[in-house]
Amino acid sequence: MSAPATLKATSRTMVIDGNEAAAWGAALSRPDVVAVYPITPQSSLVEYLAKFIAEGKMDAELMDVEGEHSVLSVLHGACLAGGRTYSATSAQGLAYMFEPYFRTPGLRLPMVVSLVTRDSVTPCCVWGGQQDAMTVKEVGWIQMYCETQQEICDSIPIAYKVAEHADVMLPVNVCHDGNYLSYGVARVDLPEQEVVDAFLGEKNVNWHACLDPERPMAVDPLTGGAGGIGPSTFVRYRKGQCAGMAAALDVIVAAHEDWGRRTGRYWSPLIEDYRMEDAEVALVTIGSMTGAAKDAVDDARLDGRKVGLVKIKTFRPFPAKVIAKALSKVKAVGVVDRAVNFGWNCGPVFQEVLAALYANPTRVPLISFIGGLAGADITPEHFGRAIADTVRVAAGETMSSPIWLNEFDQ
Amino acid sequence: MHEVRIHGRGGQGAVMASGILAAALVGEGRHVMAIPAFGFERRGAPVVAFLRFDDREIRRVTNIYAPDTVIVIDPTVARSVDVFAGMKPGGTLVQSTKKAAADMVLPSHLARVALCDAVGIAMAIFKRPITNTIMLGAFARATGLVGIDSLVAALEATDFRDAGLKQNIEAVRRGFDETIITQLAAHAA
Amino acid sequence: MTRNAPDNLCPIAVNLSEMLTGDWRAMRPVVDRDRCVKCATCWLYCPVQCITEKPTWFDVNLATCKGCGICATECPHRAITMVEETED
Amino acid sequence: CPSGALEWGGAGSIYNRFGEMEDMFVPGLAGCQGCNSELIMRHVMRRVGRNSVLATPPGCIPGMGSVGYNGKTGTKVPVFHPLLTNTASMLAGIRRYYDKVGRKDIVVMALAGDGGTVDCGFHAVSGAAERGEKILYVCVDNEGYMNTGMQRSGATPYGSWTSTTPVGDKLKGKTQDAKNMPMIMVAHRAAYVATASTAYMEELYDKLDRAIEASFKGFSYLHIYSPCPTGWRVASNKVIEACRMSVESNFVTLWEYTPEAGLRFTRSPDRPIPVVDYARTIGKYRHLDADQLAHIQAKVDEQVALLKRLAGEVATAPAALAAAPARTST
Repeated sequence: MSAPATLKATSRTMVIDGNEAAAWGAALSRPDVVAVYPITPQSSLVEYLAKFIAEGKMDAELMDVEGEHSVLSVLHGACLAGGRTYSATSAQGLAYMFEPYFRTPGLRLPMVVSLVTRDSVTPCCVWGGQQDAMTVKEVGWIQMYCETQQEICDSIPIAYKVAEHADVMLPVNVCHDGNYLSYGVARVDLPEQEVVDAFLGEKNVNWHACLDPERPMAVDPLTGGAGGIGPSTFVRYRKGQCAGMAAALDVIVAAHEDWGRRTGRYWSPLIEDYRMEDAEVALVTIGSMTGAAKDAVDDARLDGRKVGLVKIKTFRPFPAKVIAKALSKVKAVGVVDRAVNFGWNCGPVFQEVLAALYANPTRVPLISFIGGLAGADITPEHFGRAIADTVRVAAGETMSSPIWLNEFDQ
Repeated sequence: MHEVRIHGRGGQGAVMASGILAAALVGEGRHVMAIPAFGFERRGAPVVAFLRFDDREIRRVTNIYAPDTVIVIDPTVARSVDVFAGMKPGGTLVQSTKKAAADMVLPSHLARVALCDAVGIAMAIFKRPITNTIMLGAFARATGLVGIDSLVAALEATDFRDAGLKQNIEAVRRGFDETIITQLAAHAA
Repeated sequence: MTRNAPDNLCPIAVNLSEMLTGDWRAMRPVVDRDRCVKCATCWLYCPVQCITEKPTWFDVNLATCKGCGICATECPHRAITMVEETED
Repeated sequence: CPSGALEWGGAGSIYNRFGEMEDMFVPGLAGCQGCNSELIMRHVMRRVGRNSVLATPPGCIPGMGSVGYNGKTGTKVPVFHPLLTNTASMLAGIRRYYDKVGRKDIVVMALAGDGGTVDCGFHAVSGAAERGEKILYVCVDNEGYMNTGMQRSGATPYGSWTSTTPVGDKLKGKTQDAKNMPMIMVAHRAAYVATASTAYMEELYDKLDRAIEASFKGFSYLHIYSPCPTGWRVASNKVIEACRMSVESNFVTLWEYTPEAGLRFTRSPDRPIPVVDYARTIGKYRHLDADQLAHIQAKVDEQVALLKRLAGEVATAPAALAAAPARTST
């Protein structure tokens, strides 16, 4: 999405950081229950929520509980009772939340939780990185990664629209990079409340499973073991979860399209192509690193190199088909990650892109770049190096990978 | 694109100043990206904040390594931090100090210095050395890149925990009025 | 709650279990109607709540009685004895 | 009494009041023969009734089929498995939402084992109590993880055999005392805290009345001791007898607390029988030697002394304050 050259500020214009943008996105979505617990670099986000509720800007029940495990647990209860729910977490908080976190998609609870992404200990570190979010990519939550503060604000209502869609009914993590987006300040135009209300429509989050004396039922009865109908029952629900994930791809596209029609802001729902028409090599990026990468692509284009870029917005479900198509004509791909896939000794996004490209008839070389760990800055110069390496790989050179972009930063 | 780096100490509001400046620039139709350097902002420890603005969309969400302007809101932080690091030739220094330009050791590629006794003004207004908004006035005076009215409008939209709006408006105006600009010889053309 | 949930969403159950535990017993309580004064002690302590009230005595619902023997032990009037279940 | 005369007495009066009320569980629950937890569940929910939401965290209570099995439920009210660790939190979320939408008359409650309460679910119970979440939390204390094969929990008493505190040449049962959860709840100044035993059912019903009422005002905690015939090595028919002796020996004390009235005994702890008489009836204590028994007796005496001080202080404090002359510091 590109913005006009100059923008007139309006009464809905704010100049805020990503955490506040997320809090506004949440407030505009009118959750009934919000649970909070602080963790760097998410803390100011929950402070904003508490402030909004204290000031009456947000009519939600504020549950300031004793830890992330309970943050998600109180939301499970509230959601099963019929409430729309929101929270945010990061890194160690996400790790502590894992037990109810794993359960959320199985219960098909359509909640939205912002992940303010951060590197996880150890080594001890409180700075940005995407290791937390990437570590939970197999758990069954939808994951969308934002590039700008405005996109954070807009993506939260979009996430509710996706989560609560009858064909999906899955929880969504709206991810934004710790530090660079969480604390970075930029212009955000708040959508009008009526626009968000009309976009989200009627709320109905527990039609499928509820804890209500007016409709008594057992939620999550024990599934029997081998030698009975237990395992086949279990498979039916697991397949249902997969079907929800698969259905989410189209729902995500439609929700972004709908949002664009109402607000004029058309965010790329699954992936964004940048200068890919005639590109011979491509970078793949995710999150807030993308802007600097686009600047580097422009610089390379000025030098006569045909470089393009594919940004991933939706990482779960993985949009394998559109990625395979977008990268079907290049001669080499460089994937830039802000996290590590330990088992494969590469970046996790790299591993996913590699798998997606197996569908293409032509085999192209891929190279894994890992940067931005522990809050490191991935500058246009770093991306320039990644482009140069990818061009060399396209020309037939072999290169050992991963390449750690900040390895020699001082 | 114009890039600004703000140096201060934890508790002095360097990060808040970058947010206020960002809001003022947005009010003038600019595109802005302001990022604090990430540290533990303990009271007294050196702090850095970055801000870039442009008439075109800004895409990079990165730190600033070659600032056009450096704002130093604390008179002594330059003892422990190289405030001129990476500065572009022809750049501007906006410094809180009681000194005159002639008494300062400045890098040769600097084009302009704007000096303001921000602590003196702050003690008069706040009874405490809070210099951040004063130095925004100094920046406006030194560069002409933001209007004083826009700064005042941005202040009006800011939540101040420790000081009043009126005091801060006075601070930004006095910072603007009481800043002394010196064009350095090498670049005086 | 505007639609029926498909059976591959969240595991839920709305129908009651029909399991009965009467076949767990090795010993069966037998009530001496003459001794029973309807004090309800057996009812009070029966874990499966299988004691049923009759006109002049309390009896046992053998469809669910597990044969724990608490009723016989607790009966203050020794009106209940545990007897061995027959094999057929 | 609808038909025929009932002997007047404790059991009869409860039957008259609650006999006609609906058993909220299916007739067939797979609790062990003589299961005291099943007895507690059925009586508690008979009193609570249909306008409730029930959490049964992993353990014997759902294990016997209350949340159901293979697509059938064992309970007539909305029931769910929370995680072992998050019962009080899930309930708090349910309550807050219903309060927000004006449905304030629903009893939001747990029937939870001791493991999920005093061990890994403790943070959630403590947090909910600290915040004064309006829920009824019933802890069914069978002194260990009986459902998974009798492992020790923080509520397992000193000396007890469990499958993880076995008896051998080097170790002879649990070497630490039980965590006193009801007292911890008192320290949280919960809206209501009480202990109860199924041997004293009238009292249990009275406490339930007060606990339910308190659960609309704040965190309401009822701790019910529940001997496990299987895990404790007690004959199925002797379970109520075990309950009775645990109370008569002061191994279990019966009391209740509110922040307003303080702590009071609901059954006098005076003239107890020796703890050894109780321990001899319980198979898991069969191995205890004289020193271990003396340790248990000493802990029981210490506990009663502490409770008496608390009960006495609260009872006399207002009068004492009124009577005391005004003092100035010197």
